[in-house]
Amino acid sequence: MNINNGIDIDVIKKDFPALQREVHPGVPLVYLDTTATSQKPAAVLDSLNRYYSYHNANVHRGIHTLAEEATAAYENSRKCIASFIGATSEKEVIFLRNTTEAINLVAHAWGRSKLVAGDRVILSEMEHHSNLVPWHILSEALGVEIDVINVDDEGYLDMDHYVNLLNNGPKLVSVTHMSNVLGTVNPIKTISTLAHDAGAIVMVDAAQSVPHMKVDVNEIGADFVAFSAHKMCGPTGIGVLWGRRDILEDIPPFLGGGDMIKRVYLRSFAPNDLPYKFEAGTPAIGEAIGFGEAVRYLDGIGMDKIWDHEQTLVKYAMEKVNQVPGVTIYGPSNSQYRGGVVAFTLDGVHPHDIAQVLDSDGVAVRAGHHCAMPLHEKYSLMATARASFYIYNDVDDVDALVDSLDKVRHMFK
Amino acid sequence: MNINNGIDIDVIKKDFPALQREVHPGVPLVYLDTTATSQKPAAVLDSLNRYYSYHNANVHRGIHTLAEEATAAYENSRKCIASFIGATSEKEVIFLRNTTEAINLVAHAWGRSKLVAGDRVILSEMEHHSNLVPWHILSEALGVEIDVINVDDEGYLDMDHYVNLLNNGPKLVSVTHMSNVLGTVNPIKTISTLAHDAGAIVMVDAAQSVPHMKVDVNEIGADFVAFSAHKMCGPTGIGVLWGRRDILEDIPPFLGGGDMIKRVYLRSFAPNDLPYKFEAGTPAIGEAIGFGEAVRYLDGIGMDKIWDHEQTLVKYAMEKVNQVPGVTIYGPSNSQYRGGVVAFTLDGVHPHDIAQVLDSDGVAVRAGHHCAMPLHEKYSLMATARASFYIYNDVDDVDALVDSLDKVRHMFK
Amino acid sequence: MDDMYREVILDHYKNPRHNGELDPADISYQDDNPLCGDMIRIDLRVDKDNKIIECAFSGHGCAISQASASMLMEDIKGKTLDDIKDYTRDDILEMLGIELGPVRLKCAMLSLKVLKVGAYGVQEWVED
Amino acid sequence: MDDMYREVILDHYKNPRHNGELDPADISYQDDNPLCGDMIRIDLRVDKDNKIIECAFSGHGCAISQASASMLMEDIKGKTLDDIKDYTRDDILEMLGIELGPVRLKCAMLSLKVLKVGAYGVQEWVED
Ligand SMILES: Cc1ncc(COP(=O)(O)O)c(C=O)c1O
Ligand SMILES: Cc1ncc(COP(=O)(O)O)c(C=O)c1O
Repeated sequence: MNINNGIDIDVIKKDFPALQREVHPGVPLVYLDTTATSQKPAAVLDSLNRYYSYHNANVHRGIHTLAEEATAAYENSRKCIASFIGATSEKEVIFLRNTTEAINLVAHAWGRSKLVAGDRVILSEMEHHSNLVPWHILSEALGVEIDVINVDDEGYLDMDHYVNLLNNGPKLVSVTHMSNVLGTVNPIKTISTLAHDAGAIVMVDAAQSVPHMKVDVNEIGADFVAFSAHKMCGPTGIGVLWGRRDILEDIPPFLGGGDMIKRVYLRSFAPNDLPYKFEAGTPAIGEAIGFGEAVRYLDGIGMDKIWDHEQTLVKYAMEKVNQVPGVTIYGPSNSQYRGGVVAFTLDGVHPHDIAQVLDSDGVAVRAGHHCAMPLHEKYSLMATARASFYIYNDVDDVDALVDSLDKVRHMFK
Repeated sequence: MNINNGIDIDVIKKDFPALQREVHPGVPLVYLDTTATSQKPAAVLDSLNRYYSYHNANVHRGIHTLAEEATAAYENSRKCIASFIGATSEKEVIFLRNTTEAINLVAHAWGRSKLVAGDRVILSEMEHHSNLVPWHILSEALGVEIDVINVDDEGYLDMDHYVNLLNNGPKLVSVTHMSNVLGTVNPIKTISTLAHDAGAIVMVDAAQSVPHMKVDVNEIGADFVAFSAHKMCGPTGIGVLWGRRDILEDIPPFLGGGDMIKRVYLRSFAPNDLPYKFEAGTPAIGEAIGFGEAVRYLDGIGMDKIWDHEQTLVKYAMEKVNQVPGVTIYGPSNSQYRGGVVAFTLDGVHPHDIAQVLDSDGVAVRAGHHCAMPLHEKYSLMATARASFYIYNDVDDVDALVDSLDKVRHMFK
Repeated sequence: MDDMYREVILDHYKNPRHNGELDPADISYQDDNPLCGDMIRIDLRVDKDNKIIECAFSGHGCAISQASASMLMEDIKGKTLDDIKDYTRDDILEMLGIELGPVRLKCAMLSLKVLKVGAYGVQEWVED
Repeated sequence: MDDMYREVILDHYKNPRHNGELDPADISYQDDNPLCGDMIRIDLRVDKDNKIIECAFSGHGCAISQASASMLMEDIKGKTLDDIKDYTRDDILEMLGIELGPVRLKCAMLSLKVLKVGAYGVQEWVED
C-alpha cells in the first residue's frame, strides 16, 4: 500500500500507460518532468479515441447526429472546465492551443486596443518566456514600457519593489501564479488586490498552478487566467484563456475566420458572441473533449488532496536531494510556499550531463533554462536540472532520483 | 467488390471506425460531410494513442528518452508532410492549429511588417471566411484596400476581372485552391504566375485541395500555402503553413513564447531559426504526429487515385441529384473543374430541413452558408445543403443521398 | 424523422397562422439567425391593459422556425404582455412536441426571442 | 550510460587538452548554444601554408561539448585549414564513440561549428 494524503499512488500509477513502460531494457520509467508536460491517464486517451472513432464531426454549424454529438461534447467540456476554475459562466472560457497563445491573445486583443506608447506593464523576473516575449513584441510595436518585479535570493517576489512599481500607474500586471523553476507560489490574491487598487488589470499565468492546486479565478481576483491541458493530464494542442466577461466583451477579436463571426461581407464582418468571438476556425475539438475528461479525472481525486500529496513529496525531495554533496537547490526553502518542483545544480557537473546519466537509470528530469533565461541569468546560472512531481509520483521516485544523483556525483568526481 | 479507379472502397471503409456505426437504431452512417471535417482511419488513432501512451514528453528541450522520442516523432512528421507537398525543406513547414491560424499568421507577420495604408490585397468572392476576415482585420488596422475577384454564374473565377485588378499593383493575392461550396478548382498556377508578374506574392488557401489531390507547393508557384489536418484524415488542432524560406526568414515572428526564441532578456528577445520562430509554446505534439500518420495513409493510397475516385463520384452524384425535381446544383457543371463537393437547394424546403430529414436516414450533409456568406449572398441564397465525398464514399452513398432527398421532397410537397 | 416533422409542424409550416404584417402595430420587432438566415418579424396590437388583441409574424426560414412562430402566434393571442414574460424554452418545445439539438433549438427559439425583445427589450432575453 | 560517458570522454572533460587562449592568434572565434549555455572559443595559429601549428579552446559547458572540443583540438593540430573543410558530424561522433540524441548532438557539434565558421565564415556551416 502506498497511500499518501488519502491518495493511493499505486492505483493512480496504473491509470497511466506511460508509467508501465521501460526506458531501457529492465529499466522502468521514473517520470519527474511533469512541469514540462504531464503523462496522460487511460481515461483521457479513451475519451480521445471514442470521440475520433464514433462522434467526430465539425462543431457548431452541423445538424446531423455526429455534428450534434461533437458540439455537445465540446461545449460540455467547456462547462466542465468553467466549473473546475469557478468561472461565473462558460462563456468566459476560451479554447486556445496553450498558455502561450492565451497570453499572446491578451497582448494583442487587449493590449493593442487599450494601450498606447508610454503605458506601463508589470511583469516579474521569474516569468516563463511565454509571459515575457508577447509583451516584448507589444512593447516594440506600441512603445509600451515594461517594469519587472525583482525576485529575491530565496526565490520570492520582492513585494516592496512591486508596490513601488505600482506607483508608476501600470495598466496591467501579468505574473505567474507558480514559477516553473523555483516552484514559488506567489501571493496572487494580494498581487491582484494591489493591482486593482492601482487601477491595473491582472493577468495570471496559471500554467503551473491550475494543474496542481484548487484555483478559483474569482477568488484570486484575476481578470485573465491562462493554462494548458497538457500539463494537467490532458492532450497537447489545447489550453484555456479565462477572462472576465465585461473585459472580453469590450475588446476586439484576435484571429479572424470561421466560427468567430456573426456575419461576413466582402469587406467587413461582425464578430460573434463570447466565447466564439475568440475561437477562429475549426477548434481542437477532440483535444478540448480530452481536456474535459482530464479535468474530471483530477476532480475525481480532488485538487486539495493533490496539493497536499505534492507538498509531502517536495518536502521529502528537498531534504533528500540536499543531502547529496555539492547540490544547490533554488527557490523557497519553506515547502509551504512552493509547489512540486525542485531545480538544482551539482558542483562540477553540467545539468545536461546530470539529466543524461539520470536517464540511463530511467529517471526523467529536465535540464536547461526551462524557458526562464532571465531568471537563470539573475542567479548567474546557464542551466539547472529540474525534478517535478505529480499525483503519480511517490517517495520511491524521489529515492530513485537521489540514488542516481549519487552515481552522477561519483562519475564526475 | 467495390473497386473504383484502383481503390477498393470496401477495404477503405473498414479502416474508418466511424463508418461502422449506426446513427439511429438500424440506420448506418452515410458520411457526406468531409468538406467540414473528414473521418479518421484507425491507423491515425493508433498513432495518437501510441504517442500519448508511451512516448509523451515535451519536445526540443529534453534529454531524457521520452523527450528524444517525442522530438524525433514530431520532427519526422514535419519531414513527412514537407515531402508530401513537395517543399524544398522541412524548415518551411510550420505547425499551427488550422488553415485559419495559418492565414492569420500571414496577415499579421507578413501583412503588418510589409504593408502600409493604401496597399492592395486581392481576394475572391468564393473565399471561406478564413480567407476574408483576417484581411478585414488587417484592412481596419492598416488601411489596406481589398479587391475581390468576381465569380461568374457557373462558379468560376472571372479571370478577366482578375487581370484588371492586377493593374492596381496589389502586394498580395490570396485565393482558395478549391471552393468548399462550389467545388471549383481554380487555375492556381496561372493565378500565381500572373500575380508574380504583377509583383504580388501569392497565398493559397489549400484547405480543400491538399486533402483531395496532389499539390506541389513549388509547382503551383505559391509563396504561402495553408491546410488543416482534420480535413485529411488527421486530428483536429493541427494544420500547416508552408512558406517560401526567404519570405519566412524576412518577416518577424507572430506569437511570442517558449520555443520560438533563441535568447530572452528582461526587455527583449532574439527569435529562433525556422520553423521554430513561428511555433510559440508547447505545440500540438500528439496531433502533429497523427497528422504525419494521416499523410502516410493518404500517400499509401495515392493522391492521384483519390482525385480520380472523387471525380467519378462527383460526376455520378451531379447526374443523380440533378434528377430530383426542384433541385438546383451550384458550381461548375463540368466535373473536371470541380472537386467532390455538391452544394444544392431544393425548391420550397429550407436546407436545414433537408439536412434534418437526411439525418434520419443516416445521411450526414451540411446545411448553411458553409462559412462563405458573401458567396451565398452573391447567389441570393441564405443557405445551401452540401454533400461532399472522400476516399471512403462510393456510389451506394450517393444513392442513399438521392433516395433520402426524394423522401424530403414528398414530405414537403 | 417522423418525430421531427410531425404532421402538425408541417401543417403550420405549409399553412402558417397569423402570417403577415400589421400596419399600424403597437409593437414591431424582427431579428434573424445569421447561422442559417432564418428571419422572423412579429407585429403586435395591444389594448390599454396590454392585452394582445392582434398579432402576426412574417419572415422566412426552415420549417421549425416558421412553424414555431405560427404556433406561438396562436398561443399568445388574448394574453397580456406580462404573460409573455413567463414563456420559456420549454413552452415552445411543448408546442412543437419534439426534441431538438443545439442548432435547431436556435431555429425554434427565434420567434420567442423576437417576441420577448420586442415586448421588453434585450434585457429580457437570456439565451440559455 | 556507460556508453554515453566512456572513460575517454570523462577524461577529456576532466583533463581538457589544448585548453586556454592563444594571444596573438591568427584566427579566433566563439559561439554558444543558447539552449543550454554551452560556450566554446577556439584560437588558431597557422603558418604561411595555412597549416595549424597551434590551437586552443576555452569556454564552458557539458561534458560532451567540452570533451569534443578537446578531442577536436588534438585532431586538427598539424592539419591545414583546407583539411578542416572535410570534417563532418560523423568525424566528431567517431571521436566520441557514442550515439547522441538531437539535443546532445548540438552540444557535440558546437566546437566543429565554431572551428568551421571561424575558419571559413558562416557559409561553410550547414547545421544538418
Ligand atoms: C476553403 C476553406 N478554407 C478554410 C477553411 C478553414 O479551415 P479550418 O477551420 O480548419 O481553419 C475551410 C474549412 O472549413 C475551407 O473549406
Ligand atoms: C509558468 C509557465 N508559463 C507558461 C508556460 C507555457 O505553457 P505552454 O507551452 O503550454 O504554452 C509554461 C510551461 O512550459 C510554464 O511553466
